[in-house]
Amino acid sequence: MTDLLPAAVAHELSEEDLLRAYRIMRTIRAFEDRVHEEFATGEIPGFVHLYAGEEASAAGVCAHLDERDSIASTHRGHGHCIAKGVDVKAMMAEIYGRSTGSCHGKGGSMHIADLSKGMLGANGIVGGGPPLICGTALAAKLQGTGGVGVAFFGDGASNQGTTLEALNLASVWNLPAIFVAENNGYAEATASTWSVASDNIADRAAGFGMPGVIVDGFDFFAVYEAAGEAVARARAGGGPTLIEVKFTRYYGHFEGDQQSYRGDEVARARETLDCLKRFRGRVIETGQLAAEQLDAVDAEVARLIDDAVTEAKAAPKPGRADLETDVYVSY
Amino acid sequence: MTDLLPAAVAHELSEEDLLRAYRIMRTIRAFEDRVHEEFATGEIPGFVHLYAGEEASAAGVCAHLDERDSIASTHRGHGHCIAKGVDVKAMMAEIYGRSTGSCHGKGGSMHIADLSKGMLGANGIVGGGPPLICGTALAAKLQGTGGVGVAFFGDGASNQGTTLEALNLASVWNLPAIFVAENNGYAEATASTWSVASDNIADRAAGFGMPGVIVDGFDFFAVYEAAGEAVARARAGGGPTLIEVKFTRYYGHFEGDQQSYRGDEVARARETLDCLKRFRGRVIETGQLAAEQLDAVDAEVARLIDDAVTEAKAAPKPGRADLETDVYVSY
Amino acid sequence: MARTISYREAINEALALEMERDPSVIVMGEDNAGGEGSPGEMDAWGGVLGVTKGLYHRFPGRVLDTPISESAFIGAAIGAATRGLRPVAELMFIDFMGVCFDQIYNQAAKFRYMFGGKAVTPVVIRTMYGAGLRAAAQHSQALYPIFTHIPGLKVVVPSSPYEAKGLLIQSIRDDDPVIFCEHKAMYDTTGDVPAESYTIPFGEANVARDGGDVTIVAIGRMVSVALDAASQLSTSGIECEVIDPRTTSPLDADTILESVESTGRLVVVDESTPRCSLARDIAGLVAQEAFGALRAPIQQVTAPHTPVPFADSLEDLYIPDAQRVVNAVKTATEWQRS
Amino acid sequence: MARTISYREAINEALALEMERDPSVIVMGEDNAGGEGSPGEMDAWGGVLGVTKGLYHRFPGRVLDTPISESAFIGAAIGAATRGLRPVAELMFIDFMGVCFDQIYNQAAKFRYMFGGKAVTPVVIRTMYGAGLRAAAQHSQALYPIFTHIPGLKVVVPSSPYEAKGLLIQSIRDDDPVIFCEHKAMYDTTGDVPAESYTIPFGEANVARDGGDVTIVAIGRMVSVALDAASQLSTSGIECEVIDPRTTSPLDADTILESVESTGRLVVVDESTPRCSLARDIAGLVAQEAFGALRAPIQQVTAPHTPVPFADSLEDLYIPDAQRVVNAVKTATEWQRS
Ligand SMILES: Cc1ncc(C[n+]2csc(CCOP(=O)(O)OP(=O)(O)O)c2C)c(N)n1
Ligand SMILES: Cc1ncc(C[n+]2csc(CCOP(=O)(O)OP(=O)(O)O)c2C)c(N)n1
Ligand SMILES: [Mg+2]
Ligand SMILES: [Mg+2]
Repeated sequence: MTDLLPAAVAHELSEEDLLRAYRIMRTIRAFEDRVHEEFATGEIPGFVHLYAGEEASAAGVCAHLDERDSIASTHRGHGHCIAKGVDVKAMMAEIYGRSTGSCHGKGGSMHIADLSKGMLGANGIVGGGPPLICGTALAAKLQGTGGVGVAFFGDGASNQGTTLEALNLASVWNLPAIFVAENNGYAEATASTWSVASDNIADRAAGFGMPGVIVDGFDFFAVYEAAGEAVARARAGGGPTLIEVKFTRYYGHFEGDQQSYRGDEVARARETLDCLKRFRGRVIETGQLAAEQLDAVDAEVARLIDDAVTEAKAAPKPGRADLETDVYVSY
Repeated sequence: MTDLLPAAVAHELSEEDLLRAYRIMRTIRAFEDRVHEEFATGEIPGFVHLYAGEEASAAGVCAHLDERDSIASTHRGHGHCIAKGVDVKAMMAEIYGRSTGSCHGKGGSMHIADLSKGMLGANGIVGGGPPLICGTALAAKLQGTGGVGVAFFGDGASNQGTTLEALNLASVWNLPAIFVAENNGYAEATASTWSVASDNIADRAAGFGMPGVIVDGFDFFAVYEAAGEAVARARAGGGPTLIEVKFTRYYGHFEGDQQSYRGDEVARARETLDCLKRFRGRVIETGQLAAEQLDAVDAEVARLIDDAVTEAKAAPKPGRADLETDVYVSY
Repeated sequence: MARTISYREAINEALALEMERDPSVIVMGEDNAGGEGSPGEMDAWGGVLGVTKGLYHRFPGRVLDTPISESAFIGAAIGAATRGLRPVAELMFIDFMGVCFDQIYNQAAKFRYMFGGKAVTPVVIRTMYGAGLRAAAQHSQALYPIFTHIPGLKVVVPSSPYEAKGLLIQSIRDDDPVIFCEHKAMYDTTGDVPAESYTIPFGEANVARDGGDVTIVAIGRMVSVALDAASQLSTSGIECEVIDPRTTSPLDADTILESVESTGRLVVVDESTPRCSLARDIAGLVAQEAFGALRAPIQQVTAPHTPVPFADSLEDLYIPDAQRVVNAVKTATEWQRS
Repeated sequence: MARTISYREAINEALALEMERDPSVIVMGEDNAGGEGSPGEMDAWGGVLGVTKGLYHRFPGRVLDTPISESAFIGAAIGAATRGLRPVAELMFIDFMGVCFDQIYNQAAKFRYMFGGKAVTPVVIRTMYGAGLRAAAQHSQALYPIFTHIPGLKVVVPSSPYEAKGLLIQSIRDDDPVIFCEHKAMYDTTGDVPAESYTIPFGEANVARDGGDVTIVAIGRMVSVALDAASQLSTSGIECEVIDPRTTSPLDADTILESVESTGRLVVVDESTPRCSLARDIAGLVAQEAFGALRAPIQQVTAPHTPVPFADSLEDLYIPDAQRVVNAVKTATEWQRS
């Protein structure tokens, strides 16, 4: 298990790659900030878990994926969906429970999915995704597509038996799978330093016969580099990898969480560690992108999110005719 | 995780301790050999998993336990029962499904238990025991009895999520628990070298924040020494330990197994590694016990097993009046 | 002396009273206190919906937070129960039973029988069930029929703050494993609850309303739905007897059968999906045991055979409501042998 | 061309035929081959009771053994099914569902609905159920009522070698998640089975015996028990119609209701424990949908509300037998309105 990686890979990325990565992170941030505001107005139903602050993980990992590849997400799934290319307007409509949503309003925030994009869904069950990814990775292996499966899961999920079993199975079957442990410091109100008995989640990799890596989750390039190695190894038949991504979530566990269990880490993170700020600083400093280009992305994304919310609110809700459909293919 | 321990502890044990340890191992061996013979006659119903060859594990660990302590066993539970002091005649009667059995014939080989002895039962569910032991260890801790809980489980069970969760919980709660991974090389017809992705099960300990130890399971003294350290640490509030005991089972997975998946390891083990042979050799060599003393134990145990079988066969079976009792304390 | 308190407060009070009374009672679950290892305050949550709030500071060392390892900590509660403690473990949402069910039905539920009557396992598993909070398919299920199916378990489904307090105290004192199902949409429901400690025995239904025309058996939150329907029907001259079994296992068959003997008509209202549900269970029981008294088909009002939808527009259609109960009662009263 | 083969052989043949036909079909489970990593031979077991024997060598790379990690490999089968494979995963004993149920009912069963109809998950979970082998409380349960309760699952319970082959081929070709329940005491039961490939549609009951006096609905192994009872009763002039639903979800309600319309009497025979069982489910259905035709109480013959006992003397009393069915039928025919 290696230590925090240096992120010296910015140069590897083309201008286009960099702009795409930035656009994805900005879109996630803008989406989540807006959902946070809208939720406060009482217009969004149910439980909503926001990904703001963690953008570099979804963006850095998914930058290596294509249509052969699949991902499984968590209850905190908006960022993974956006990074894997799920339509942002359909996502917003889904969160509002509209029939124009990704799941026709039947799933909501915790179940947004787009299988056509290889996005197997946000998941309301902690630890629900890793076993599924053993299966998508197995399919890719048997079909010889060269595809990989990526399971995103949290520090809390790293204590769920389903996750631990999946790590072992992926090694035993030598699957092209990547396990991304998003350690944002908390599972609800419980610190990962308390609930994870080892110093790092990555320390568990050795017990399941795979490499374990730790990366700075606020640094897109660090995540990008570690994920690149893992994906390349998986595609080459080298088996699974466990990547622990360390960072902090900016909002509460879910919308409405008073967060009295927290210290001031969010303020500090937003100020000094923020993945978008660091990305901007880095690429401008290296001269790979100009501030104007990035500002243009910001403006474009802001319009997209505005439109998404406006259209979602205007969209129809599913009705009685939809209640009992979509349970089976045939029954 | 330390390496195979030397077994230089014979001298620590009194003559009485040594005789007790030998008697337990001999009783287990004689019990299992006899059940093997009787099963072949077709008189014993159901699935029966024999512990022969593994005696040093149950005996070496339980030598450190008393009435404050509890153990959880597996489907291969006869040895753990005997080592924890469950009545041998009641056990035999249970295996025959008689009302004089430990469980009045309602449980059978896979569910022999004696809670009054702190024996929480053989368990038909692989990985069923470790979570329960977190609970008995928690009770001992909160009640301040100084007691410990010991979970015996197999190499196959080390891949079951329930087992892995229990390891983490025991560390997080700093429980007086000992996890004894009995690695007999196989889970049914599957080799542990294939199903356990790490080199050793003990390698998993670090990922759950506890010490991991590997011992030669054919050497009573090696098991005794490792268990002694773990039990002492647990009683002193030092938390859990994972002990991997390596050896081979002498019979098939269950009675009736043709074992075409195996090599000749059993013949070699019986010849050169057998725990009873080595124990005898060691204590006679050190002069701590005389051959006559050990032979006397053998003879005594042989009579006990004969009587147990005779009495079991003669005992009545439970009847209609027993079918619907013992489901609830009150209903 | 009764005061008006919420279902949440009634449950919290029951836990506090039993922890006061019996040092062997402990509470455990994910964030039942909240804040372990965190820089901020402890007891930050008191459970995801605040049900266990305050117990952590009141009962030092007896409220245990857990990792997200339901098999391990539910199993731990069960193991501890065999060694003299009376743990109350929280399975946050009943929907999560799928990651820990083995410990509940193969271990706790079967110990006593498998071990020939020698085990006593006084564990309580508190868990949230039910639809209505737009929590979607994996956080809104009823699932109590699955627990009711298992011999060795007792299953409690309190329909009001009064029932919640008395039944939870009984659950904690009971020597068998108990699954205590709290409806998540009822935590803010208020009602009169005595301040002192009291128990409600298992297997004794509550006749929530008297009436001679139709018997309505309703489970958990459906009791209030049935009572709404009954008062609407009363204005049109149909008097319903509303029976709340309070525990689905054991089930008070006698009270149900006696009522049907006098009314001749039965409607069962159950929030769970229909197949192998409580509705089917009770209808099947009555069709064998009180057939002679039945004068109309047994009407069953349940959720549809679908997962719980997210959209409010769909979830409102999914949950049985008073109108559907009214229609079922009318179908029963208007039915004619053709 | 039909030959007489065993239930075990029929299942093995169905798997082989579909693996021949469709390269996307794979098989996985604990020791479905047996011998991984071992010094001896591969395919040493072919499943704990030999059901998958031979497939490993015939279909290289398509029979996967697994660690004892049911959540991981059942989940893997489900994940693979969403990506174009048609996995047949073996949950060795249905009793083990408790360690992997979440993947089955919260994942596979709900994908299609939660994702707005966009998921297709053609996974088959083969599993052994039932009492009779002295396997005791954790290896002898029926439990299919629990799966039947879950929307999104299809549940198959074959009663003979013929049904086993045709229903398993249908299960593998079906695009929804299927729980295929094999009775472990029937593997050596033989019957006539066509050599060629054929399917039996879901939701279509088989009328195993015609008769006008009483309708008997029996599940899985209970079909043969019901047929025994029916032939005994026939000698005393009572003719029973024996219905085998073949799939409990979907359930062929029409065939059951039509039969009851003509006989007016129903006996349900179900090996599971009684609460929220298939017996209660079918009785409850009929009490609502065919009440007008019923001329006697619906008799339900099930196991008692207890775990499965080990002792042969007790297990033989536990399992419903022909005598109990005969008594139930007589109770139904002799019943008089008092
Ligand atoms: C099996 C299961 N147990 C508990 C929960 C309730 N729950 C939802 S999110 C959560 C915390 C998850 O923490 P983590 O895995 O670190 O993810 P994060 O929320 O930090 O992104 C819990 C306990 C659940 N959804 N599923
Ligand atoms: C949850 C569960 N899965 C599968 C089984 C079937 N089974 C019984 S014993 C066994 C092998 C166990 O291997 P191991 O843990 O190494 O113990 P050993 O038999 O070698 O003592 C299996 C797969 C079970 N009883 N429970
Ligand atoms: Mg977290
Ligand atoms: Mg083993």
